[in-house]
Parts: sequence; structure tokens; C-alpha cells
Amino acid sequence: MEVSVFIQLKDGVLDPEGETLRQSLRRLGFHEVDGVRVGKHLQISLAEDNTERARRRAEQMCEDLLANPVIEDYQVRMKEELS
Amino acid sequence: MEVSVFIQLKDGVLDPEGETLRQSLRRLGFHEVDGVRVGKHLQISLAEDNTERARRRAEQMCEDLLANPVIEDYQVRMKEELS
Amino acid sequence: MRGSASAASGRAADSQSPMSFAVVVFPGSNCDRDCYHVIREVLRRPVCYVAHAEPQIPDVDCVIIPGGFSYGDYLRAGALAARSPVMGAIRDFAAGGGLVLGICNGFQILCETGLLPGALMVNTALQFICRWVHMRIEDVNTPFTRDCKPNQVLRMPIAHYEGNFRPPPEQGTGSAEAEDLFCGRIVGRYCSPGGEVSDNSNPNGSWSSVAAVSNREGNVLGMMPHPERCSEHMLKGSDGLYIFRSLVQWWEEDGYE
Amino acid sequence: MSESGPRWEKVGLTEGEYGIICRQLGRQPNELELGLYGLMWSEHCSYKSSRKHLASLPTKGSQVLQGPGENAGAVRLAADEDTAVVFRIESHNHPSAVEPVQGAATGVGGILRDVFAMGARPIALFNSLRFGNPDCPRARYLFDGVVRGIASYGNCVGVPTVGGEIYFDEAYKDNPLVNVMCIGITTVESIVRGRASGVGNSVFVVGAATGRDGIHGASLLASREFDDGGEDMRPAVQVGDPFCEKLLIEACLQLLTDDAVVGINDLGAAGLTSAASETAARAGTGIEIDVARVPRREEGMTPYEVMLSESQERMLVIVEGDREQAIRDVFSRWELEAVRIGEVIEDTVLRVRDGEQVLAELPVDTLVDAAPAYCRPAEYRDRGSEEMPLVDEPEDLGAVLVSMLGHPNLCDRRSVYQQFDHMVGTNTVVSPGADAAVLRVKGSRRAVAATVDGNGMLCHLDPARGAENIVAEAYRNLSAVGARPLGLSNCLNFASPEKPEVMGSFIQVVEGMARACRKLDVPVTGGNVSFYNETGQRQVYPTPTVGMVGGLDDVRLSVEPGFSSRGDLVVLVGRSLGHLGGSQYLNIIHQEVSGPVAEVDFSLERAISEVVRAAAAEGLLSSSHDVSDGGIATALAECCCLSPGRLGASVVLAGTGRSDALLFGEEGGRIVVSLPPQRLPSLCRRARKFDCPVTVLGMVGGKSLVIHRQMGEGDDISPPAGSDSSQWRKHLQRAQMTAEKLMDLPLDKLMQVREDGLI
Ligand SMILES: Nc1ncnc2c1ncn2[C@@H]1O[C@H](COP(=O)(O)OP(=O)(O)O)[C@@H](O)[C@H]1O
Ligand SMILES: [Mg+2]
Repeated sequence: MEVSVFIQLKDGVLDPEGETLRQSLRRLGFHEVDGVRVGKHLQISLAEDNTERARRRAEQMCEDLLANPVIEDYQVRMKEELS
Repeated sequence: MEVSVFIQLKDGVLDPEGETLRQSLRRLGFHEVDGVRVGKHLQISLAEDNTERARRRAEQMCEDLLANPVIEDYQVRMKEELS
Repeated sequence: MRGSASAASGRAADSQSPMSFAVVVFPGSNCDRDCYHVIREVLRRPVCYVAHAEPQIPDVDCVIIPGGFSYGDYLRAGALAARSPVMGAIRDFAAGGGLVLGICNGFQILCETGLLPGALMVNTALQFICRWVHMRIEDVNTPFTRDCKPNQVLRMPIAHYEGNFRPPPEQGTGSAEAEDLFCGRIVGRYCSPGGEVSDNSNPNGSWSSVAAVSNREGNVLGMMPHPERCSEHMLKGSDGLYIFRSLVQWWEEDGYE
Repeated sequence: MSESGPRWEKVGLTEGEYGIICRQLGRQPNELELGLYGLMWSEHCSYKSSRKHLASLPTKGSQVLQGPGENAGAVRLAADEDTAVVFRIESHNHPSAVEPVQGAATGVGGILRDVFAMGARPIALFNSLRFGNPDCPRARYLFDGVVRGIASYGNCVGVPTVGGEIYFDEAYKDNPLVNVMCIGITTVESIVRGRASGVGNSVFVVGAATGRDGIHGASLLASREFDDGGEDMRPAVQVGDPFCEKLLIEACLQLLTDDAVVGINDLGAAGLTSAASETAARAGTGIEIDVARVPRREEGMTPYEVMLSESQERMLVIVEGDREQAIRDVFSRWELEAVRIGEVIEDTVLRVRDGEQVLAELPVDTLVDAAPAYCRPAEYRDRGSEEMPLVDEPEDLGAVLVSMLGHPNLCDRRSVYQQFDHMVGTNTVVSPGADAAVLRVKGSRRAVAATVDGNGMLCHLDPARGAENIVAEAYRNLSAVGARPLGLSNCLNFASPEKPEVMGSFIQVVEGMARACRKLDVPVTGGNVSFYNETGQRQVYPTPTVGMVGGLDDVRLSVEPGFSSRGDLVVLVGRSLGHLGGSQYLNIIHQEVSGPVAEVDFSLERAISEVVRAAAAEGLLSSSHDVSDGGIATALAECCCLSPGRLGASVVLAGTGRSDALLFGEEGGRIVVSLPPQRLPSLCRRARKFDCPVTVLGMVGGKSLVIHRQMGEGDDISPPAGSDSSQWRKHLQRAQMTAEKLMDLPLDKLMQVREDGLI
């Protein structure tokens, strides 16, 4: 089973990388860019057939390791949810 | 309009971060983890109302700056496509 | 604070042996040998290495978590190291008042472990920075800084990609009250050679120019500058000795109480 | 690599070469075998165009512990000490052109493995970089990426990057050059060789798993012209994992403390094929490998792909047969894989098996030594007659100096080396910014100094003299910090050797380098050749790079370029001639890459080096900086800008001819030193002993750089013996009064323009 984990900075936490990208994009002529936030996207393959169990395990991984609760939020999506 | 851009390493390109994460997750007791690939997820806010135009612009940004075509693939998703 | 550092002082009281150190080695640590060298050859104190996989730490008075790229700094700097067995032992050691010094990656690991508040994000310039900086000592009432004068300016090197300190979110507004609320103690701030703290002298965008932080009790310190790189005259500076000497002095004098 | 056509063409060989292979084998090679030949006989691996010529480089010296032929060279740091300095420089040009970050990163990884394969702990990294003009977006992209790649790898493995050089020129627009050098330290007895000795011993592959990286990659890329690259090269891009490399370093060094290890070799270009056949060839044995046992990262890899793969962070280790467990234990402690993939055999062949089935069996010597060595047609241009261009002398020479200091080729490199951890290891005594880096050797009073230098523009104008100048500059850079040169390794970056004029310049560069090494007594302990650095009509300049290492007897007596004390005298050791041919002044200010290249006065070079080294060893000098790019005016400006106390200076230059030549001429043979006036007599005594000219130029002090030029013949300002400091002050004042002021530039401004040059 494939799980997607999204990790992004909490709202309000400054994102230097996103800010730099925003500036670079505008400099390249993409003036319509208002903001960029950079996050991580982990694709995890699990030896687990049950969607709910897989989801719960992935959430546990986020709690235990993948996200830093001081600055980051996470979201878990099962493959099929991503069209 | 919000656009999501996913950038990931091409298949076959070594992903040391993903590999290290796989090992660490297993060491932490997530034995069911078979593989991890690490990619980026950019959320871009665009001053643009037309979905198709926004998508095309985002694709152009990937070509021009956001993705490294030598080792990375990208995918553009409009907000509403993501559930 | 002295009271809470009683585990270390308890040991010191009944033995006359010199203050002893352990340097933790994670896969990817790369300042471990440098710290070891300073303790052994400059401070001339007993020192040993402890491997990341050890569930226990030896009977020492101070644990140093050195700089480097533990686990390649993959995911987040210090994140993977923070989950290794030895950190459990260090948590207990710290809870008992033991002295823990995290330098650079060590600081990142301590934040990830929760032994220090806050997080270290990527430098605002999105570049690795290796250069000399100045750090003003904001708090001389810790075992790590007691040899310094209030507001003393130390000249030290930094070398990191992720040194941009963020306090826990509820304290992150940047106001004076927020700093009061900050659940750790700010021990050092980046400053000009003259001791002035401003954006100009902040190399990485750190909140409130924070360069070094300790826990409330003062027995766990994280710092981005590398004292072990400036503890010998030959290396163009020896201000790092203020940190190491503070430790030894604290242990030899106050530690006995 | 074309799909149709004769079978040899698919692996990059010629019909003639195919014929030789068939003759030596007495049969036709099968597909896999032919592939192995294609790899081993590629230009990159076989040096078939360069081998004959490289033989003329001098490689002998009492300090040489290991000359060319092993993974890296080695010299003894001092006759009475058993510290060995292991070093090597190598190019990663083609991979960096395809993907700058990973190309540069894997270049660093590769050179590190060469050094720790010799049993030495890597203590320092250097690099030499060339790009197109930084205002071109593509060049900027490559430059930024390469710097990021070097930083990401070197910083993570914990080996300090302590020096390098960077030049920008249109010639490198499509073909950037990325050369990296690594230095390691060990003891003389602990040097390990890459040899597969002892029949029956086990062959292990350790470290990362094998993927399809670099298939048709580095070796083939670097062995042919580089124009249709792009698309189909992409899967070949190798990605580095510095974390894995760090573990590999620690594990291998730990392993080598055990005498169960017979030999060790990195898996670089041409992967397993090259490592296996070279270790066997060096030991006069054979090797059998079972590709089925090689740990893989990807599914469905063919034996050919496994043998070819250039996956990074792998080593080949040969161990005594009964000591396999020891190996496994060490590697598992570092969480690395170590897998036995074969053994050393008596037949001197490389035998490749897939399980029970033998897929290839080739005599090792035909793979390693039998590739033809070509004497390709060479055309020599007569450069001696190169005319000096006629340029007007600018009115405001101060403004000229300011624009030169702000030019990307001459400005401060701090913005680059600040991205490199140059202090980890706590050995860096002289940091980047000086003429050479100095690293202490812990547990000894001694230190290692090293520098990398190259100059494509000079070699473009006059390959032989250009090469001589480069060796002389490296020699001088070491002397300037107080070090005694011990040996050099080179990296020769050229366009296609199939073009006679390229081949001609290659031959002349090697001749020039050989002559300079003989004259200066510096043996060559290794090298690397990178051909085919051309795209379409654009070729890189012939660009040799040398990495030279030296030793200091007392680390505390190293000297740095920045002025350190007000009131010190500024003294020129050597002689100014005002030679502008091939100078950065002509290039930057007049857009002229032309003129005759200065002849190297080897006896003068030796003399100034002896004088400065002796003076440094006696502790006479406050500072020392050699004169190179941008001439003496630039050197003086750098002495001011690098001064910790931000000290200016006021000097008077004497000489006939044009002022611009006097200020910006680039002939070698000069080192600018500063010292307290009372030590001048001692310096002069040294100078007389070596018959070396010294001239007092002025004094350190103030907040600006003031340069005068002496009018007419004027006073003779070379120092009379025994004169005391009060005389000197008067003497200088008199000289300044009668002199013409050429410039008076505030230091703040000079520092600012230097800093802004690369931003
Ligand atoms: N790419 C680089 N990496 C690290 N250090 C560099 C790099 N390029 C230049 N430097 C350092 O900047 C200083 C000036 O370089 P350069 O002008 O080439 O020196 P020199 O003329 O003495 O050979 C040297 O100390 C050199 O080591
Ligand atoms: Mg120099």
C-alpha cells in the first residue's frame, strides 16, 4: 500500500525557502506569484493491505519522527485519495 | 488560486534521504516500511482566476526553475483536484 | 539550579577524581574527534566516546553532543539522531541534573529530543555558513558560562546550514514579553564585535539573534558556535575555553556543594 | 553508443582497437567482454592519447613514497618523521556540466575514496573551478550549483575544504571545469595499496548498493565529444550520499588497522570492472566475480550493467580468506553492507560469473595495460612570437585597480569558501584567503601546506611557458606561507585530443610542466587527464591544474598575507619587470587575451622561496604574499584587505617603462613581505646568501593604500646593509617626496569592491 505524507511548516512560521522561491519566480517574470510555501512529500510503501491500519501507522510515523510538532503540521493521504 | 506542485526524483535516481528514512523507520519499529521516496511539495498562491492558465503557468515555473529536469519529475495539481 | 545539577555534584563530592567527559558519536557526527581532542589535550581531563546505539552512558560528569551531520541531517537536522537509544540515557542523565552540552548538530539534536525548547530551521540565506561570529553572553549563571563576565563578547566560528532558531510557537511573537515567556534561557546572542545585537550581526536569521539556549535549570546547553574550534591559540582564537573552563570550574567549586 | 553500426562502435572503440582485442584473445569477445574492453580502453581509463607523453614527468625524489599508478600519490612530510601525506587531484568536468550539484558532489566523493583507499584519513579538500562569465545565467547556474555540490558533500563528510581557485572566461561557457583535490595523512608503514594479492583471498564489495548510475556515464562521457549529451545521459546521473561516504571512511580506516586487509580500491569510473582488473594487475593475480552476489538497488539489472555501474560510495576490499568475519563485524558496526562477491585466483584473468555460469573471461593485462598508446597527430603553434597588443595607458590607475579588484577573476572568494566548512578537524591553521592553506599535524610540531593553481589563459597563449608559470606559482604560494614544496599532482583539462592543435598544446603543457618540476625539484606523484572538454565550436583553454603539497617544520611559524603591524616595512623579495603579456590587466581592462607569456626565471624563483622560507622559519616576517594575478598593485591591495587590523600602506615603486606595466605586470619571481624595520638587516643577510634582490617599498599604516612611482632614476632604494630603522624612515620619506602619486585608495572601498565581485 502506498501512503503519501505531507509535511509543511505551520502557518505563521517563517519559510525562508518559500520566500526565496517567491522572489526568484517573480524575478523570472511570474509576477502573479503571491506566495510559496515549501513542504515535504514522502511516498511510503507499506507491506499492509488494510487502508485504515496503513493510515494509522503512517500517522504514528509522523508523530514519532517525520514531523516536528514545534514548527510543522502533517497530513496523511492514501494513494487512492490522490486521484 | 492555489496550485500544488510536486517534485520528485526520477525513478532509478538514488534517493539517499529516502533510503536513510526507510532504515530509520524500520529501526523505530515500523517494520512494514518497504520504501520511502522523498519529494517536495510547493504550494503556490497565484493571482490568477483561470484554472487552465494557472496550471500552464505553474508548469512553466517547473520548467524554468522549480524542477531540475536532469534528475527530477514534476506534477502540477490544482487545489480542487486534491479532494 | 545548583541543586538540580546534583547528580553530577553528588558524584564529584565523594571522589577526588577530575571532572570527566563523554563525547557522543552518531553515524555522521564529525566534530566528535575535535571535542575529544580539546578535552584531552587542552583541558587535560578524562574523556571517552559513547556510541549512538548504547542504551546507557558511562559514569561521567558531562556529556558533549558534538557537531556534524548525524544521519546525513536527512529529514531534519538532528531528527534521526534524536531517536537513537543513547538519547534516552542522556534524557535521564539530564533529568538527574547532569551537564549536557550540544554543539551545532548537538544543539539541533537536543531541540529534536525536546531537552531544549524550540527548533532550528534552515538559515535565511539558504546557504551553509562557515565563519567567525561574535556571541554576547546573556546569562552567566549557568555551568557553561560562569567564567564569563555579564555581556562578555566571545569570538567563535559557526558552521551550519540549519541554525535559524525558532522558539516554540506560542512564544514566537518576537516581543519582549514573548522572550520572558520563552521556556528556556537565552544564554548567547549573535552580536557585533562591540557587543551590539542587531540584524546586521545575525548570520542566520535566528529569532532574537539567539545563538545559545539552555533549559530552565541551566544544566543543558545548546549552542551553534563551535567552542572546540577556538580553544587553542594556533587556531586564531581561544574564546571557546571560556565555555570549557566554566564547566570545569563550576564542577570543581560549586559542584562540590 | 550509436545503436546501429559495427559492434565496436557501440562501446566507443575503433575498428583497429577491435582487431587488437581479437588478436590478443585469439577469438572474438562476446557482448559483455566487448563492453568491458570498451570501458577499460576508453580514453578516461586507458589514457591512450596521453600515456606516452606523461612518461616525461619527473617522479623521483627521496621524499616520494608513492608515485603515479596507485589510487593516490604519497610523500614523506619530513625525513625524520614517519608522517605520510597522501594526495590526488581529479576532474569531474563532464558530470558537472550535466548536473552541477551532483556532478561536483560526486567528484568530491570520488577523490576522498582515492585517498582513504590508501589508508590515509582525509584531512583537507581543495578545488579548482572554471566557468563562463558569471553574468550569463547558464554559467551562474553551473557556478552556484557546483559550489553547492562541493559544500553539501564536503561539509557532510566532515573534511574541511580549505582552498581552491575560480576563474571565469567565455572559453568555459559550455564546459565548466571542476577539479578536486584531497589530502590525507597516515604513517609511512600504514600506506595500503590497491592490490589483489594472495590466491584464495576474498573479494568484498562494501558500502552502497549498485544501481544503474553512471551507466554510459563518466568514463564514456569523458571519452568523447560532448554535444549530443542531454536527454539520454540523464539516467546516467550519479547522486552522491555523503552520509554513506562518512560511514565508509570510518569503517575502512578502522578496517585497515587490522592486517587481514590485503588491498583496497575505490569503485570509481568503470566501477567493478576497473577496480577488479586494476587490483589484480597490480598484484599479478586474477579475480573472479559473481555478479549475482552484488547487492543491487534496482531490479532487472544485467551483468553488464552491474559490471559497468558507477554507483557511488562503494569500495572493493580484498581480505585474507579466513578473516571474513572481521570485515563483516566492522561494517555492520557502521551499518554498512559488506558482501563477498568473489575471490583472488591464480589465472591472471578477470572472470565474471552469474551464479554458475561464466559470462566473461579476459586476461587482466589485456584490459589494463594493452590498450594502444597513441601518438596522435600534433600541431604546434609558434607562440613565442605572440605580439604585445598596443593599448593606451589609462589616465586613472587607481580606478583601474578598483575595477580589477572587483572583477570576478580577482575579487574576494569569501562568499564561496564561507559555504565550505573549512575548520572541521581543528587542523586549519591558515584558512582559505591566503596563498596556501596550512594544516597542523596533531601530535607533531609539523604542518602540511597545500595549494591548487592553474591558468588556462596563459596556456592558451603559450602552453609550455604557461605550464611553467603554473608550477612556479604553486611553488611560490607554498613558499609564501613558509612551506617547503614536496610534490605535486596534476589534472590536465583539454579539448579533443583528436584535434592536432589540442594535442600539440597538450604535449607542450606536459613538457613545460616537466621542465618546471625538474628545475624546481618537485616530483610528480600522480595526475589525471580530462579530454573532450569541448562543445560544438567552443573548446576550453588548455587548462592544466596543479595541486602541490609542502611541509613546515614548525606550524607556529607559518605566515599569512595580511599586513599585521603599523610601522612594518613593506619589502619586495624578487624583481619587477613589468611584463603584461597574458595578464589579467589586459584581459579585464582591455579585453585582450594576448601578448607573450613571461619566461620563468627558475633560479630567481628558487632564490625568493629560499629567502622567504628561511625568514619565516626565523620568525622575521609579519606577513608574506606572492605576486600573481593582477600584479604587484593587486598583491599590495590584498595585503591591506586581508590585514586583521585593517591596515593600509604607503609604497613607492621604482622601475622604467609604463606605470600600468609596473603596477599590473604579472611576471613571477616576487613575494611581498612585511616586517619590523629592525629585522630588515637579517632579511638582507638571507637575501645576499641566495643572491636574491630585495627592495624596500614602503611602510604599513594608515587607512588607505597609497602607491607612488619613483620619478627618473632617483634614489636607489634597495637597502644598504646595516642601516637602522631611523634611516629607513627618512629614506622612505625622501623617496615619497620626489615621487609621483599614482593612487590613494581608502581601504573600506577596496574591501567593499572585492566583496561585491561575485554577488
Ligand atoms: N573554490 C574555492 N574554494 C576554497 N577556497 C578558494 C576557492 N577559490 C579560491 N579560494 C581561496 O581564495 C584565496 C585566493 O585565491 P587565489 O587568488 O586563486 O590565490 P592565489 O593567487 O594565491 O593562488 C586562496 O586562499 C584560495 O585558496
Ligand atoms: Mg598567491
